[in-house]
Amino acid sequence: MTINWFKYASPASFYFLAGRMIPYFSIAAIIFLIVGLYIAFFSAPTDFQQGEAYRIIFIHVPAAWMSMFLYVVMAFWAGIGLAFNTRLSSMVASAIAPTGAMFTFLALWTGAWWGKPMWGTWWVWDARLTSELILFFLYIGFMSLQAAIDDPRRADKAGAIIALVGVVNIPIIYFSVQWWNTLHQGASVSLIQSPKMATAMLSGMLIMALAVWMYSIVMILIRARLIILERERHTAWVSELKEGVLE
Amino acid sequence: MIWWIIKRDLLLAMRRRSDVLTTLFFFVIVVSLFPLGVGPEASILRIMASGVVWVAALLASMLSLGRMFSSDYADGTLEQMLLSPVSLSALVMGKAISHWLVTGVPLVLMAPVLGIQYDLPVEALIVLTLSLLLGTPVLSLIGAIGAALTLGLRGGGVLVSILVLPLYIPVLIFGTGAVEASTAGMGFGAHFSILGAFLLVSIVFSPWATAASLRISMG
Amino acid sequence: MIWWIIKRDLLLAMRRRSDVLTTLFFFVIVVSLFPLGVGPEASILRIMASGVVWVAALLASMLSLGRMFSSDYADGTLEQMLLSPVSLSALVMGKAISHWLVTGVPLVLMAPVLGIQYDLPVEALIVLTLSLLLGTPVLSLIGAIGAALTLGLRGGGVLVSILVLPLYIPVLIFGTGAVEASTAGMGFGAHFSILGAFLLVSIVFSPWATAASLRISMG
Amino acid sequence: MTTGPSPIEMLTARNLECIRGEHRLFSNLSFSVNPGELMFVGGPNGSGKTSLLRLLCGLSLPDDGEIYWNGTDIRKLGVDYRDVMTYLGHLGGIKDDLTAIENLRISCALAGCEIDEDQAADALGQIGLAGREMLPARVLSQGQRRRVALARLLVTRTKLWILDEPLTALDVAAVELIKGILEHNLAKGGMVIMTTHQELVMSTVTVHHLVLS
Amino acid sequence: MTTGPSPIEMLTARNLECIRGEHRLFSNLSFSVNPGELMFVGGPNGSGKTSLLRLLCGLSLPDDGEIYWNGTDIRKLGVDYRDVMTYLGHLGGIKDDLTAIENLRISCALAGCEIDEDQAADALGQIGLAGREMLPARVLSQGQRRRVALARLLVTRTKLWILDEPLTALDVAAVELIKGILEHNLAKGGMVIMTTHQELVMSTVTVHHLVLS
Ligand code: HEM
Ligand SMILES: Nc1ncnc2c1ncn2[C@@H]1O[C@H](COP(=O)(O)OP(=O)(O)OP(=O)(O)O)[C@@H](O)[C@H]1O
Ligand SMILES: Nc1ncnc2c1ncn2[C@@H]1O[C@H](COP(=O)(O)OP(=O)(O)OP(=O)(O)O)[C@@H](O)[C@H]1O
Ligand SMILES: [Mg+2]
Ligand SMILES: [Mg+2]
Repeated sequence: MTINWFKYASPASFYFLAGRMIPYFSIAAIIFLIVGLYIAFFSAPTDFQQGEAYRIIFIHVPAAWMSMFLYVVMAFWAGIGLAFNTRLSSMVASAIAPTGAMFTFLALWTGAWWGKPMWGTWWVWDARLTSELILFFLYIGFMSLQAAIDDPRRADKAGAIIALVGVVNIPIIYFSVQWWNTLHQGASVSLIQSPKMATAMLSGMLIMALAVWMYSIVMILIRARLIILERERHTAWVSELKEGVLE
Repeated sequence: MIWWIIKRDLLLAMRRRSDVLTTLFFFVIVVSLFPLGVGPEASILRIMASGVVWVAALLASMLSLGRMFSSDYADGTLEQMLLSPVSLSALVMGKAISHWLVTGVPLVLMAPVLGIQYDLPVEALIVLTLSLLLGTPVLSLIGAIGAALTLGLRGGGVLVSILVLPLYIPVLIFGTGAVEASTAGMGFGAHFSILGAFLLVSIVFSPWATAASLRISMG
Repeated sequence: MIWWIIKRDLLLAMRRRSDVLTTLFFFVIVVSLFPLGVGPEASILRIMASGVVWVAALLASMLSLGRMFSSDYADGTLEQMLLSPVSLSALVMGKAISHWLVTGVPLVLMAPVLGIQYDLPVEALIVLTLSLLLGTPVLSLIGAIGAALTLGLRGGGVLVSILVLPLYIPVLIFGTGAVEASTAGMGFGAHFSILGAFLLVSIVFSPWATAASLRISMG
Repeated sequence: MTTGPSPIEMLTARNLECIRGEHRLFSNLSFSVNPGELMFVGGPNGSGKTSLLRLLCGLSLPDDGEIYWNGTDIRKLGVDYRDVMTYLGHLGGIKDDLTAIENLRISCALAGCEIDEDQAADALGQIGLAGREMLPARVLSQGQRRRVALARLLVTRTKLWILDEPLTALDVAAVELIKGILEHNLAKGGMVIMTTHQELVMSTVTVHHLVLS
Repeated sequence: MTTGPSPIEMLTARNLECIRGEHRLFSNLSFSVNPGELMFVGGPNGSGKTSLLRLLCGLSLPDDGEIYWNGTDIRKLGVDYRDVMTYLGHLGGIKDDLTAIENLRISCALAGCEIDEDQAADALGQIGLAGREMLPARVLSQGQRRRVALARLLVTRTKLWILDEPLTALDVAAVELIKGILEHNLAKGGMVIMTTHQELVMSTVTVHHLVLS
């Protein structure tokens, strides 16, 4: 019986913890978003080469960063779930996937939108763009595999394997600009070198990145809560929740 | 009766929602692979575009032929179809229609989006889509014959492609031909009428040939 | 033990002699389709050659993934494999090797012949063949993971392509890259070492990941 | 050889022969089954029971001999024969991905008798699957899958039933149930031809035993 | 919880629970099987017999409870357990395209006991397939296919046999044959756990009946 208690307690306590954390992260997301957008559209100077179009960068770059970062986080939690059979981490991984796919799509879309004025075409088959597209397919693969499996335990584990195998793609995306000579911009923000861009631009981008980050956390927590409710619907605490005992 | 078959096959497809999406993704991925293999020069890509999209559609349609009868064969449903008082040709027609609805229609809808990636002009996009709309049902109908003939043979999945691809080729030639004619500023009406003729002929003959093949395979 | 599996799978393939031939025919037909879709200009064809051959090899390999475990699954052999005292990774390695022998090797042997049709110079032909020799086993090994994960899922045949194609793409890029580098007169050694590295990594990890996936799918 | 429709319906086999590979499974096999009669086809494994049943329902052709329904060769009858006959083979024709209800409704529709959701649920309930109607067949037990296939017998209006080992995987209660269903059909003037390795005692009806060897 | 290898070999299940979908098939199920003992698992269709057998052989995990072989959890034993155990499920693992001999040799090799052509032909002869050894399994009758799968029991040297409805599709003679094979294994100190819907009277050995409901 003691073992059972442990097994079921952790998603339950996470459920309530997440519920308490969501408002704070939402507020942070909104604040960062307002400040970031203000800098992006009013404070940052017009670029002398690219005109106003460059302002897409404030969405494009944070979205692209987030898309890769979320994949790594998703693979990490999925891997933990696979290795230690902790159901909560697998649920978190499943909760991350749609947000990750959304940002990948956003990066692709804003990139394409930006490409039209900059390169004169929506799309080129260059290494970074292609590998970002592969990332999108990896997210889709992860989600459709999980959707195709009815048994959640099996879905978690199968998803974990494909997520882990797909991690090889992340360095390929990141380093693609260095490995192949491409049309796409190289990394201009790096921990080792000092930044090459205007401070206002840089700070706007970083703040937008924070906003996107907070937003992701909020979305993931909300989705994780839904997944927990769905998966634990037969347990005592969920039925108590339904009857309002725990409210 | 034919509705029952269509309804059932669509139900089966919907039961795994991913099923419809996956053919589509296969199509998208194949179309996206070529530029990777060939290199990103836009001028070359534009020439290849209609060919690549058509070949990908053809492969996507062919890939899913395996599923058309094989699961019905393995679980004994096909036996029941042969013994059904309903005409086998009608049943077969139903299966071909649902195959087209599940695999062909999504491809037709997706084609313009992919064409944009290859930087095709708007008129070419429209012609490409229409040519697929006329051509993909032919693929499903012809494919049904091949799928029926190779039923129960090991390696059928690949055998079917040998049988079916030669028959697909005329469709491919006139489908891409229409797009090229329109890009070259010539009329594409002739190509469309030929595709239409293919469609009519295959609607008339394919269910009959498929039914006969099924009876032979099950004999 | 691994020999038993290889022997058995080859025996099964030989029992239907058409099986080996059909993958090959598929490959040949796909490669021959493109000039039909794209048009016969030799200069364009030469640029496309390596890409088309590689994509066709990739599709041929992928197409046959469905068969890798599904028949063993359907008739209960896979259950017996999981319960076998022999290490599952070894069994899986055996299956990947026989998959490569049946689908990969014929492609490698056929590639130079097809390359000639596309008017490739001799050096490019050799590089193309060697790149396939290094690359196709990787396709079989990675494919095994996808095939194991989608086991028993409806629409698995297409689902597997979504899972596996993104992972195939790096192999495709470096495989065609080698040919292009050699045509451009640059060294292709770097491409080959990367392909070799892919091969080593997949030999080490794929049997393990596939065995894990099989246990999950059968759980 | 056809002698025009005879007044009573009956299935007649004349001088059937079946050769598989090197083996002559049976030859000179003649029998007839009249309304209300049940025929058990017995014999050891591999003696040709399944092969005979497949001949009788028209799935394969005899190497010699003819099969008549009401005096007309079944090959000539075609659809008319398939209209009055139900065959259930080793394989159930059950789709893993469809629920029990969907499976039943579709297999009935294929057999030319459409039923609605309630009728299907009713039949499944009668055959002991109450509460499992909405489960996909994949998760059903072996015996439950078999029951889904057999449920068709409850709704079909055909006369002649050809059943290949219908009792496989069924528990004792289900065997009784099927016995009842068969008796009901026979009482209505139907005909049943079936194989089974299990004993099945049916006293109230005319029973033929055809033993292949 | 592991108590080190006990002197006698035995299979012990403690407080097993199995949940499928909304249904709790069984819970708090404990039993043990000693050398020379046979356990029949009975119960109506869908009561969880197959599910239990799959737990016992390690193909799936119980929702609660443990299974011990000689006092060690079978999950920890892994290969060592698979070395002493043979499972035959509903599906025979028979390849349509291979001959009976090839099928038998390969399934034995998979089970870790390699046999040569003569041994295989011998085993197939004993189980009543003399003359059919070289036929592809595709053309064998249902009962003959089943016999090919069961022939493994004649050559395996494992102690613990877990058999899911081994008698399906077999004729009376074959049932007797299998009975003999089981008795032989039990006499040697083996253990058998099996399900069946048919009666099988075994007087000379210790028989447990576990009935699920
Ligand atoms: C569909 C098209 C595009 C895709 C898929 C794409 C993808 C990416 C990705 C994955 C990153 C993050 C990588 C990193 O941080 O190193 C990135 C960053 C960036 N992208 Fe794009 N991009 C696209 C189009 C464009 C266009 C058209 C431009 C502008 C000409 C552009 C400019 C940038 C810049 C400036 C960065 C930030 C690089 C840095 O500072 O690290 N991108 N993009
Ligand atoms: N191509 C062939 N060559 C040799 N023998 C064949 C061939 N095809 C079928 N057979 C034999 O024909 C017989 C077919 O028997 P059938 O399936 O009708 O048996 P059955 O009476 O239904 O047996 P069971 O009780 O096992 O279901 C088998 O003995 C099989 O070995
Ligand atoms: N996902 C699920 N949801 C609901 N019920 C399920 C699910 N999976 C399995 N079941 C039920 O679990 C039971 C599985 O039974 P099992 O196959 O072990 O039966 P059995 O005793 O072997 O029966 P049989 O005699 O028919 O072979 C069935 O009653 C089935 O309906
Ligand atoms: Mg039979
Ligand atoms: Mg069972």
